[in-house]
Amino acid sequence: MLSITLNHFLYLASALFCLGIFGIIVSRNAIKVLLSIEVMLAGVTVAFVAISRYVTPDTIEGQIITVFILTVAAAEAAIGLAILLAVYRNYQTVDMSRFNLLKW
Amino acid sequence: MFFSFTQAWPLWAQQIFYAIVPAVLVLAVVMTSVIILVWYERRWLGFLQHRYGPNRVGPFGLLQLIADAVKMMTKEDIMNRDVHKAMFTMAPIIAMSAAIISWAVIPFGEGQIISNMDMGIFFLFAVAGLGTFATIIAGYASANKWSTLGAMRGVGQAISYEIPLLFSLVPIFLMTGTFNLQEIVLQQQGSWFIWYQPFAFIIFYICMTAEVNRTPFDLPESESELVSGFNTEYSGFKFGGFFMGEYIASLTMCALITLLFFGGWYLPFANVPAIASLHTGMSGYFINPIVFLAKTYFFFGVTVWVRATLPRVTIGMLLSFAWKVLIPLTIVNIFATGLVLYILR
Amino acid sequence: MVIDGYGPLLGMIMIGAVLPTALVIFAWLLGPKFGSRLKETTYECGMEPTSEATGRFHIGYYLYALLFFVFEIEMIYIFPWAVAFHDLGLLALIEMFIFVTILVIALAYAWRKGGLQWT
Amino acid sequence: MFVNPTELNTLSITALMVIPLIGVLIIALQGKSENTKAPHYIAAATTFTVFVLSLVMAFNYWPYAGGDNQYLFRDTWDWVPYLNFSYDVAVDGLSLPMVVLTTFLLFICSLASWNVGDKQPKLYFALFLFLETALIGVFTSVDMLLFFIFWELELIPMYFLIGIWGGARREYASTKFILYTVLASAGMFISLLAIYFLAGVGFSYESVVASGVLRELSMLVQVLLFAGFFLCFAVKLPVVPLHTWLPDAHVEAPTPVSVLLAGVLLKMGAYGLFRFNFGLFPEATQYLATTLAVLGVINIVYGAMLALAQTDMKKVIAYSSVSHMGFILLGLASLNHMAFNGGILQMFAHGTITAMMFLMVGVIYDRAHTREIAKLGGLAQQMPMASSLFLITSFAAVGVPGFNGFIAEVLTFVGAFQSFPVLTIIAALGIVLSAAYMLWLQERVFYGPRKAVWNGLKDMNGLEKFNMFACLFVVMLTGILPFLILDIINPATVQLLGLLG
Amino acid sequence: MHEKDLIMIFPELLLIAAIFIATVADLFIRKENKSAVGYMVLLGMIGAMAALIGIKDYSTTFTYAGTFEHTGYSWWFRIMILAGGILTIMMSFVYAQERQSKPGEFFYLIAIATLGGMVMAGSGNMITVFLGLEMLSITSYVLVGMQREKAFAAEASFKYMLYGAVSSAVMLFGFAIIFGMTGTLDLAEAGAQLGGLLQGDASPAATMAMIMVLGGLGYKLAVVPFHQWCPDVYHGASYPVTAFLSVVSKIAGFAIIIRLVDYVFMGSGLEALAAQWALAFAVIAAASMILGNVAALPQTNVKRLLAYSSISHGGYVLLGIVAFMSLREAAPSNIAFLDGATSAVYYLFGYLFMNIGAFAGLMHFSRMAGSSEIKDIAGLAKKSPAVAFVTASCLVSLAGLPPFIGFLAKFYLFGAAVQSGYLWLALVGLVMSIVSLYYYAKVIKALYFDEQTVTDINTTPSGAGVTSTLAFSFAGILVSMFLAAPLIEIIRWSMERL
Repeated sequence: MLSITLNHFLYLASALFCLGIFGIIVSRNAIKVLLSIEVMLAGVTVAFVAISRYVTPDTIEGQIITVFILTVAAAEAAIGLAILLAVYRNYQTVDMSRFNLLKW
Repeated sequence: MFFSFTQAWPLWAQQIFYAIVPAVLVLAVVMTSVIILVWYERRWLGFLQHRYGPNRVGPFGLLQLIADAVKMMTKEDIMNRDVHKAMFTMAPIIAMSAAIISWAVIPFGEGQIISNMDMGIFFLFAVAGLGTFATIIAGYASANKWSTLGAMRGVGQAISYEIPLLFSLVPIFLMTGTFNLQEIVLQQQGSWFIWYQPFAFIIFYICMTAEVNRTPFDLPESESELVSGFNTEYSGFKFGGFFMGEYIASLTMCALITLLFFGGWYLPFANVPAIASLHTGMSGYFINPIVFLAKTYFFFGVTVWVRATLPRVTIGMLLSFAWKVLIPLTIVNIFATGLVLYILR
Repeated sequence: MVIDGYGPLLGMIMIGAVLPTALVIFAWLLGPKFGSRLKETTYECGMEPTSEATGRFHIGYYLYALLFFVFEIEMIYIFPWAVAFHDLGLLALIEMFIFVTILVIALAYAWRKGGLQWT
Repeated sequence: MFVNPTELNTLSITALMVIPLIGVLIIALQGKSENTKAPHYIAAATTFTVFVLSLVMAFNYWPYAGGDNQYLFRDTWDWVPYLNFSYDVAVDGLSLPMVVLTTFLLFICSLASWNVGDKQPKLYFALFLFLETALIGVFTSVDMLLFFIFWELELIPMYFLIGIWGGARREYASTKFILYTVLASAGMFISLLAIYFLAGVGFSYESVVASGVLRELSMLVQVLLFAGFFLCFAVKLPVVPLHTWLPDAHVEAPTPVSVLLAGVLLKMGAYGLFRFNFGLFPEATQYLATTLAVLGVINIVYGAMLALAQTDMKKVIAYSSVSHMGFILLGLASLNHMAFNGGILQMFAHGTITAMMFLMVGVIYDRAHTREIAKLGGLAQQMPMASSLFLITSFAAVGVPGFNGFIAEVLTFVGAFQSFPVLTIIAALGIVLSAAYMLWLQERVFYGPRKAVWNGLKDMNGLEKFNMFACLFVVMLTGILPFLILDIINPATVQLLGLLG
Repeated sequence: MHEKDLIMIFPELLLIAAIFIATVADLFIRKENKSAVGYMVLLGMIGAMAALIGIKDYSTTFTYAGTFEHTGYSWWFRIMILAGGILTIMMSFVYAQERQSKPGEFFYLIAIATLGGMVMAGSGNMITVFLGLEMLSITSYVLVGMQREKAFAAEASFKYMLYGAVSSAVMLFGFAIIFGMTGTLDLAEAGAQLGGLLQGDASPAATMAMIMVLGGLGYKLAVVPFHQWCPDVYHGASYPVTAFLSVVSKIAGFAIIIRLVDYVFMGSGLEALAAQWALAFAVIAAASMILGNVAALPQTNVKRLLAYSSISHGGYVLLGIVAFMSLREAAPSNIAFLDGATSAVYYLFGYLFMNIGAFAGLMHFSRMAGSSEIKDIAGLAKKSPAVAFVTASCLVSLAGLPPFIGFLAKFYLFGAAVQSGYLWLALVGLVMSIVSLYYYAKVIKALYFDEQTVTDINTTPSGAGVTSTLAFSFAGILVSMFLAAPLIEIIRWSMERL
């Protein structure tokens, strides 16, 4: 039968995480960057849940932190979008290469 | 057991059998129900409005839907040139799939359920929530401002009413201590939860109506303002997908009302041994689904009745009603229930 | 992990996904294909389409979405609490009360600041 | 009036430092009256009180000068025990003259600031009094970290005093001053850290010397540590290649600040050298004595020659300070009893004499608004009193008998001759040169044809006369009765010589 | 959990209550009276501070299933963070009234961020670390961008948000790896196992996890490889927020880092490992000090200048951590034992006051001149001498000159570094302190020496808030110098209960 081990989940988690980082690096669209951050967090979540299930089946610490990560990710996304809205009002664009008032 | 004859089969065959047969059975019931319900709605609406409704095709117009279905399947599939083709095609499929899959956790009777998972209601709402994606994808992909606006309305409405909808169920969970729908119904053998939670029921009912975009909350497709809302650009079976998805979703919600507040497959006074025995054994296999479906159809009828009675509201009224009235009420209800339960314990 | 006991569910999901797809494809095969330039224009009650489809929307949608976000996420705390309520004491009720109070304050904030006003 | 110092809790050094801070507080707390003379009076009263107290302290110290207990009037408080760092102040024979000199000059300068302080008087006098605290702290710290703290602390008011009330290039001068000093004090800081970890007895000068750990180190390490301290003190002193901040600071600073700069701040360098370098590293001192002497002679001759070439009165005096500090360095480097006494007496003498000189320059600049020697001339007829006082000052600076400079120079030269005969003869050239530039200055400024431009100049006013005569009194008193100071210094030098072997 | 255990989070509960009340009250208070919200929050914070001091010796250590701990260490860090919050609130009254469209929110968001910092300092579990961090960060994003109509603020806020979100995701992934390797989220337990893992066969994965966690926290500290956001965000944000970020965020970050270092590297048999990592920390510290100080030299904007200076101060504190890691046994008995952690925390305590004081003072002058360029605040010392005096004192203290705490704290740090064998690091620190004097002097010079350039200055007083912030800062930098012994006593007491 189909047998899935911890490693499969960790590969998935790492892949999601790296995909997120990749997205942040390559995209110039601020919304895409926000989405990429969510993808990174999704990777983290997968890792935590899988580890919780396989490594510590007796405790639910991994699931608990996952719930918190989800919550915080939601809050962060909400705030991020709100800030982006403010940025958009000032710049009329979501292209990150145009956010150049400050020097970086 | 019904399927005891499979025990002699090899394992892989059993697995495939168990994977497919219950699903097909449920699907058959659901699809048939939709066909029946569309006719039922139109006739019932006709009656309420002092007109006939469909009455030409077949006896009492019973075959009207077959005719409609044939027409839908053979219409030309038009897509305007600005649409996002993949997303445009995906939307109705998602709408229908989401509606169908949510039936995986709905019990027709004790043990008559595809997946008796502990997180039943969570699963149901998670899957049903995908329908919202269908709406927004359809609106966005259509490249039509009425569609987009309709989709925005649809989503705004769906998410606003999702909160009181879920909050209104929390007292039920407080009482039952489980998310498993079958478990919840089993606890109602003695008395239905409607007696304990009338407020929760009323709120749930209102929210449910809004959630599935039925009148008086059918703003996403309000004809006078938005042509046909998010599905303006759809034709043929792609429109049919939304149409069927919506009816299945309504049915799901009616089923939920039945399961959560009206004792599911139990007849009244099911704690009386004579009636209780009806629900067990071989007779239960037939009586349970019949009672369940009968109740569900009844509540569907109630929604049609509401549709025929009330006018459509505006979007502002709709949304502020959810946030300013329903949510505070549900929260009060939660803590009242919690406190009472704590005192009674 | 061997997937066990979820077989029927998997079947339901598969059928639920395959059936609509099949129907859409089937309808596409059955239906006639005339096509014309006029048919492919965006439908705006027979008029020539005006302006972009994805313009700006009422800010209210956005505010409601944000509020929804918050409440929907809080749901994942309230639901387990509700289910486990039988095993928990009064303290849990009070804690949840505090928790929900924060939510209510958020709602009150949005209300008072006019976030729920649809003008 | 004379009390046994061991029982003398009422007379403490801390009190000397706290009184000016109380003055600062009073100045800070008195309303918004920007233009009254209140800060002037408060500052004068405070500095006078401190001066009197320091005199009382000196008189009380005197009978016990030769006693076993070297550090008297000691205040200690375990400040940071984890670092073995304590607040530990005391006076011995070496620091007492410096303390008296400081309090005296501060008092004189607070009077001399009568006009300077009119621009933001509150800030001026607050910084001024703060400076007094820091300076007393520098001269009385037994704990080396405390010494360092006061050393750095003195920079802050000085920076502002030059930077706000200075001349045209004040920012340049003050920045140069602070950067030179801070960079150099990093050297001391590093040596301090090294001593802390090598000796491991904390920061107390006394206990480090007593532990004798430093003397067991290899000569290289000793010399390096010596160099760290020396770098810091050499900038302050100033030793010739590091002296360039001094003319700038002197020229830009207002008169009273110049007085303090030359009269007290330069002495800090010499004092530090004598106390810490010599006390902590006797071997290295002996090893490097010749080098120090050579540096001293270069200072004397180079400073004097540059003084001859200046066209600005203040610069002449600034370079004369460089020259005179060379005498001190030579005296200290000679490592014998007489030269030590001479060197320390020279510190006191130069402090008072150079104060007189800068005060005189201030008098002239106040009236003529220029310090260009070429523009001045024939002032003796307009300002006879100033002329004669300047002449007396010149004599004092040159080392005419009867003034304390004479005693100091004689002792230094006689002592130095025993150690470095050749160098001393070269250094004697400095005396000749100093006579030359002082008398030349006198001649160019006060004599010669009377210039019509300066006709309206008034002679010195009462306050200026008081300042000058007060200084002159001290100079002549210690010139005629040098034992007043030598009796106090002598035990300290004897003890240090014992340390040097 | 016991009801009794709630006492140990009583300060936090008090603060939460104050925030609730302020939030609700804010909805009904008219715009011109919004200071009342600030007073409520301030009162709550002072109450929390009193409660915190009251529970100093409260014996129970853990609550909420071990996620929140009340040890001497967390106690002291919570005090520092709360003090930072109180000072920030006090200095923001005038700012919030004049420049903020939403002054009420401004106050309680600072309180929430402070609460986040306190949770971070008290966390005994990765969950709480994460929650505290995010509570602090998310509110900070909002605070930075609160002047929405200003493009500067919005851009700074967005950049800060991106950095923060990515960093916390990276940190979480590090946590996930650690969780996978050790099977626990408890900091102490996981740390203890991680020490062994870093040496064993699994060292690459463990090292990576450690780097990810430290990197994620590093952005809070703004030490060198993670510092890019700092000048921009400081430039775009308002003065009180900048002060808050540079102090409270930093202290909260160090609260976790010091504890992590202690748990992971201080086990027996890990000397070689700790030495390796200490070297890495030392390089970061040196880079921070050098880059921060050198890059600050050419700055013309006060906030950017202080941003770079704050980067360098992060480096100084890391120097103490380096000493902490390398100094494993007490030095020769005749020397007082220079404890690296104590020196780092002592420095942080001083930094708290001197930095907030400097920001408050410069806020006052920038407000006067209507600009935060150095050339525009020139000559304003005459207009408000007392503020100028305190500002100059704080800057002098930042430069490490006596008689303020900056000197003694730096001395302590350098001493600890030398004792632990990092002579070169101490020398770098020393040289960089001298370099820093140049740019701090530049600001002082502008205030005092230069002629006033801006003609239409705003002469309305900055109010009691700024005045009392300055008074407290001045008292702080002075008292923490003169009462160093009892202070260090307390810090050592708390460090022993790490």
